[in-house]
Amino acid sequence: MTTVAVKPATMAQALQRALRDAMAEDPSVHVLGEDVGTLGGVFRITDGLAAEFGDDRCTDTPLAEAGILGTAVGMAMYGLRPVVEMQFDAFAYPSFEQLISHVAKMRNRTRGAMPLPITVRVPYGGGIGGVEHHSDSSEAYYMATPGLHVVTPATVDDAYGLLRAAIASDDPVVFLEPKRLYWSKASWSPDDPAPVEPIGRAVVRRRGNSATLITYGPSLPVCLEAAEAARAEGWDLEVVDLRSLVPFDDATVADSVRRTGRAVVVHESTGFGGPGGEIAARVTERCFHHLEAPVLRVAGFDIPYPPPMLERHHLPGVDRVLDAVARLQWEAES
Amino acid sequence: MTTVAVKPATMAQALQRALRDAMAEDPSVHVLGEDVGTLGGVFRITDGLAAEFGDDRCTDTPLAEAGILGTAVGMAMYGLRPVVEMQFDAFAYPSFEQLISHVAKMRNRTRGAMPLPITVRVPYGGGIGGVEHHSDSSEAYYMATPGLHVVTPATVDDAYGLLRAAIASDDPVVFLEPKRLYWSKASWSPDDPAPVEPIGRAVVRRRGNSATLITYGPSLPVCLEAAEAARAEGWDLEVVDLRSLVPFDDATVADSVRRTGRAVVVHESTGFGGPGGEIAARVTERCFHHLEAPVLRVAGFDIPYPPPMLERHHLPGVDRVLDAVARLQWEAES
Amino acid sequence: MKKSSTSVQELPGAAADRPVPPPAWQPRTDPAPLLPDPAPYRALGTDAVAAADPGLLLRLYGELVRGRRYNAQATALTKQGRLAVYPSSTGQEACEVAAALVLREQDWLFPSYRDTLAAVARGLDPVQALTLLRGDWHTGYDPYEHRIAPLSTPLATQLPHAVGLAHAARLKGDDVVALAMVGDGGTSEGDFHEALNFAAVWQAPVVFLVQNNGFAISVPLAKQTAAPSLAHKAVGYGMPGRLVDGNDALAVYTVLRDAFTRAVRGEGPTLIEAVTYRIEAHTNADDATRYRSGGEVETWRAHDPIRLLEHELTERGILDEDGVREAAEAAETMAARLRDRMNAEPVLDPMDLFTHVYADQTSQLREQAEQLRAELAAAAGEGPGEVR
Amino acid sequence: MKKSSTSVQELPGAAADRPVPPPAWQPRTDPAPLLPDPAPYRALGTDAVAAADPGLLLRLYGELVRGRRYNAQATALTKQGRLAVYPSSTGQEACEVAAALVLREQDWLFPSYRDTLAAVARGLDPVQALTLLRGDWHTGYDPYEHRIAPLSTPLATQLPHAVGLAHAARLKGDDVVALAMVGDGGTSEGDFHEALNFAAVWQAPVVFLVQNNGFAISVPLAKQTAAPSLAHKAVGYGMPGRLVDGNDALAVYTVLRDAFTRAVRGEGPTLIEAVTYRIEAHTNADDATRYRSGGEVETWRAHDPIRLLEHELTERGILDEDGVREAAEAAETMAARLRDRMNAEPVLDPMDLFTHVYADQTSQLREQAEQLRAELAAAAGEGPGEVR
Ligand SMILES: Cc1ncc(C[n+]2csc(CCOP(=O)(O)OP(=O)(O)O)c2C)c(N)n1
Ligand SMILES: Cc1ncc(C[n+]2csc(CCOP(=O)(O)OP(=O)(O)O)c2C)c(N)n1
Ligand SMILES: [Mg+2]
Ligand SMILES: [Mg+2]
Repeated sequence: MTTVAVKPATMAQALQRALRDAMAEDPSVHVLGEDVGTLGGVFRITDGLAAEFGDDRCTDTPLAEAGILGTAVGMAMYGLRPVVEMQFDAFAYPSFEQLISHVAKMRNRTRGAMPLPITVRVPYGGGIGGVEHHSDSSEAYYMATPGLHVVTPATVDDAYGLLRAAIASDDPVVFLEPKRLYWSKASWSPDDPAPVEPIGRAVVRRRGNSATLITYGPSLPVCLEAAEAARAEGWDLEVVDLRSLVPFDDATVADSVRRTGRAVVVHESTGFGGPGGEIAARVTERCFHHLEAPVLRVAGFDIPYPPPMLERHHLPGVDRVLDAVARLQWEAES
Repeated sequence: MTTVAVKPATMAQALQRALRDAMAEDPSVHVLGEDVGTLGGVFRITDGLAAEFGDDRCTDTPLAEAGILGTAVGMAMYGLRPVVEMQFDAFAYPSFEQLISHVAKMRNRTRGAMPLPITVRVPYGGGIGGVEHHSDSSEAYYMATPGLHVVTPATVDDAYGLLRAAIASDDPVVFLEPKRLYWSKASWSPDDPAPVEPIGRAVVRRRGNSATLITYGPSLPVCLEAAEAARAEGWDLEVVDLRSLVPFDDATVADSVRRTGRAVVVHESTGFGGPGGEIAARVTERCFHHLEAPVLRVAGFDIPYPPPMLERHHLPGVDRVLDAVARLQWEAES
Repeated sequence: MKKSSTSVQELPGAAADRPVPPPAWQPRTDPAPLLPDPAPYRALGTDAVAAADPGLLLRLYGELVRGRRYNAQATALTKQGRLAVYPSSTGQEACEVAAALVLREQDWLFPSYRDTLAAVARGLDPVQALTLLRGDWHTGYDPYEHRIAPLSTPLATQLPHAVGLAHAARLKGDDVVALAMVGDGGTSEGDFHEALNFAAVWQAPVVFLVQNNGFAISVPLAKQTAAPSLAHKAVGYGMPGRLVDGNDALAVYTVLRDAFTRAVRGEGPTLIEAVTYRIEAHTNADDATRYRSGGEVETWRAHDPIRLLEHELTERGILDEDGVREAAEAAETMAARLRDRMNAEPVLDPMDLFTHVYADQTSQLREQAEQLRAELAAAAGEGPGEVR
Repeated sequence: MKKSSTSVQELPGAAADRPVPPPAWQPRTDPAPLLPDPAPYRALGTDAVAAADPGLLLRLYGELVRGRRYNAQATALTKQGRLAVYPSSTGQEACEVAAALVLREQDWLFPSYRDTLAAVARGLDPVQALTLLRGDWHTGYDPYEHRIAPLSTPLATQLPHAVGLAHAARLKGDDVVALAMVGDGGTSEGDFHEALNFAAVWQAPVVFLVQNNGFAISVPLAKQTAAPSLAHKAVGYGMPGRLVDGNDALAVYTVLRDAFTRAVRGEGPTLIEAVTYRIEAHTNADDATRYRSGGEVETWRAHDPIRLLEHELTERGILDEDGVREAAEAAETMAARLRDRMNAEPVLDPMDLFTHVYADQTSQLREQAEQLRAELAAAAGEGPGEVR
């Protein structure tokens, strides 16, 4: 057994490496977007790709998101695997028609003859002090669109593994990158990354018996911290990281909630009409007689994303998670 | 008391009349969209408006939905009340960026200084034999966008009243018109319409004790029919018509479910990530200890809207509603 | 004085230096050759006919006649309820047919909902071409078989697809041209703009054919644009704009072929506006009398693409009465076959709804498929009857 | 022969009739006057200076100096963490200032995120102009006070707003012009296309000012467009395109004023491309050395808008050393005030998050506001401390 140098890497680095490795392995992988070439992207996720693979493989496009995704559709029709970068969450909106009416539907429309293996990378969420339009959590839109996979990593390992899986997928994947975790670090070896797991599997990040926190992406660290803090209150919380919103891993989630009997869904997206409703509803459908309390939700408020100086009031933090856990009708038990 | 001639009117006629009356009463109301002028719209909802009020009040625009909504924003900034027609649900998608990033946010952005009293009329849903892109139920996208009101009538009366209320609202309203109810008829007097109710109130369309069907728009007739059919099985179903998805009338819905102890949410939109998840989750949060069974959902499948010849398999029909009611764990009771 | 200064404090005194003019400006492309000619190009009635290959002229003629008959048949089938909807290209056959004939085997066609005829003229089975409009599925053919993208209903959205495909082919070193079709109304969409811009920046081998048929449903061109012509839009992207009589099949073919030649040579995209007219209503569901006069339609009927070509070819002795009759007969045969086949009920499997949403069915879709299967079985058990 | 025939069966024999030419085609607008001149218009160094109002020239100068200082101050504040981000318009002050000065009181400005200077030069309090970038709220001012739309971050989305507003004003019979600002990169967005098209079709009194500063973040113009110039896009909409040296304040002012005159006269919109250069990085967060050479920047520094005007005015004796000093001092005073005020902590009320989402708060938002209020109260009770 050889030992590999494992040193701390950021999620941004792991994502960059995933793109690089995918491009090196498969000449049909092409990266395109605004500023992805010479600059390496505003978050530097595509850093070095144009230099290594040339402008034709990593292309600075004109500034037009519908055009980027629309031309990616055409490239995919011709057998390429485009990886599109949207610069920020809210700047993906101009491409919605292409996404909803074509990217999500082309395989179905053609009875499988014309799959579109496109990965749309969307840096999403807040907590980085961004001004308006730079911190939206837009996953609800993608989840409501059949034909798309919707994936979001919360760890450095998953950033690499899930992005590789997304690019390898024959289906379109909306790959949501939690901006505020870009600089989160973990021991990770680019030369010996964990095996690429298929898309669609949730993972239990922390075992516990009292209640299940169901979360993903930027809220995973919050939930893990809350779970640690909860020990002081006598709660042993389980934390499930969904990783994939579509397909949804009903089995892993329901297994956990059946065991614990209580659940809180935690995400940064607005609550009303956000992912939490779907998650709470399907958990309840599957685990009703195991539930000691309704599945609660801790989410961003139902407001436009706040300006930087106020965003901390909006973002679900440890205290809000603990408050929700406290409302899980523990009295009933004693 | 004078008697008014009450004769059958279609929902389409009531909508047309609402536009006409609003334009007659308030010169700042302007209608714009594709084919809304000379043609009167592909569904004839704007029939006669250009002739009566002139092309400047009811305007055939160039064919560009983002441009239509974007110019409507500018018109509203200058004090007009634009009523925009999107020709079909899926053809509103090009205008999403304007809707999400401006229409929904302008009031908040400017601390109330710049409200945008825009009504966006969107004919939605299927059941009319429309080909691809002509039958989408896109309400989940709108619901997930704070700053918008999302309203949908299911009756001829409400078509008039809610559209008047939408146009009168100082907030932007996405006004979803159930296509397949356009030609539904009811006794309705254009000269003595029911008083305009404020947006945000659900209504109980049928009283019952066994369980609550929570629905809106195109699925209301299905639910009423199911409720009639259910009598044969011994179920006395209550039917709540939401009318407004945002704001959501928690009080009316929760009151009903607390009374009946069981609920099924019925809509045509896809299930996963659709409105039903939010509705089921919030009902459960509020009524958990009154529930004899989990809130179930009957929805369209999680697929792109089917071609005309297959759509009947997709649309929630009476049998599916009854099947869901049957699954509400009645055994537990006996 | 310091060499680089951004702070204004250092600016006073700088006035003594004579400021230099900006880096020499020059247009990135010479605009003159990009501008369309002042009037639509016409070939019929000019020497171009004599110079043209008679075989091509007869092929164009045959396809025009067949195309007109196809339109008539599809319209009739719609009236009989055999199609959900039909947007006819009657009057526009010259564009549809020339588009199909100019394509080489390896080239791609990107049709809009109105362009089933172009697909059929390219060789697609008409029944497959009409699947979307019959309503048994969204696309009735494998796009790779004839290199025809699915008919696109959301206006102008197919244009960036064509650009992307052409660009990809070029990157792969393949000699492939993409021909993208769009209507006059579609040129107002943002996707039109973005597609043309990408195409020009990438010098993609793509040809944009705008059929200006005078209307977007009820909206006349004057409410759609104030441009001198739609072809003038080309200059704003740095590509040539060409204006052609869209009812003159040889002219359309010639202008398209020139654009293809440019594309193949690596000279980039071309925008072509073909001036034509939509003789029928927008679709069978539309009532064109609400927004246009019969007189206008008559004027255009007199400039009918088939009559134009037939007259020319007959006068020049390229086509005789036998040829005319043969073309008509061939069209009738096609129509009869189409009618028969469309009158047969399509075989449908509702389970298809779940089969192609994803490469691998999700557990959710598996559950839903099971539900429908059970419902269908139950309904079948109850004897013939609809799922309520 | 029947008069109106769509069925091909009736066509044989029709060949005897000579088909008529199509309804006479003519361009809907004469394209010639729409095309921009072959090189950017310059006023400085020409007779135009002598013809100009010296008062205007001195105002332009004063605002340029103040504008440069404003940019420097905002950049400095960003380095000190007082602003979340600052996109500087250093080097582009001539465009920003001319845009502000050409506006009459009743006119509207539609700025992008980079155009705070134009707003300030129009009279907006700089602290209010910088609110978005400081991060205490999205928009720091009442748009109706100075008729300045909120700074728009989603590129080109403000352009249709300007068109709609101008159109509405015209419908109401008000003499109002809307000036919409956008960058070279923004011209690639679909919204640019749709806005210009609506404006031309409606003949709306709107002026589009494109600041072509060479880059969209890192992407140079050559990757953005292949057009001869951005001004050439105008012809595709049927409006005049004008090209101007964006560092020549008098030239920008003059071209804008001409466009305003057209708009006021009901002659419709104009597209202006001002050729300028972004001297600083895209924002403080950007590293411009990754994508461009210092040499290029130096070339443009030498063509500095302030130096250009100062030199011209000094040479002509319109401006003397006192004038230069006074302008610098006024700028310093403004900067000092801005610094002081921006160094004060803004007063924030988190409950504002719920106040303006809707005209009437929904019950859901009332509940959520209560939740936050309780959290804040609890946190306050615990003594100073963050809501975790
Ligand atoms: C994005 C979008 N908006 C609206 C429609 C509805 N619609 C279908 S055809 C049509 C008119 C199209 O006109 P044009 O582009 O001139 O093509 P033509 O029908 O004349 O061939 C409209 C508005 C659509 N299909 N797609
Ligand atoms: C719709 C949209 N897409 C992407 C962005 C991210 N973005 C901000 S500024 C910018 C470059 C803009 O370039 P340009 O239009 O030339 O204006 P400049 O910054 O040079 O003033 C980009 C891509 C955005 N703000 N909006
Ligand atoms: Mg047309
Ligand atoms: Mg720029």
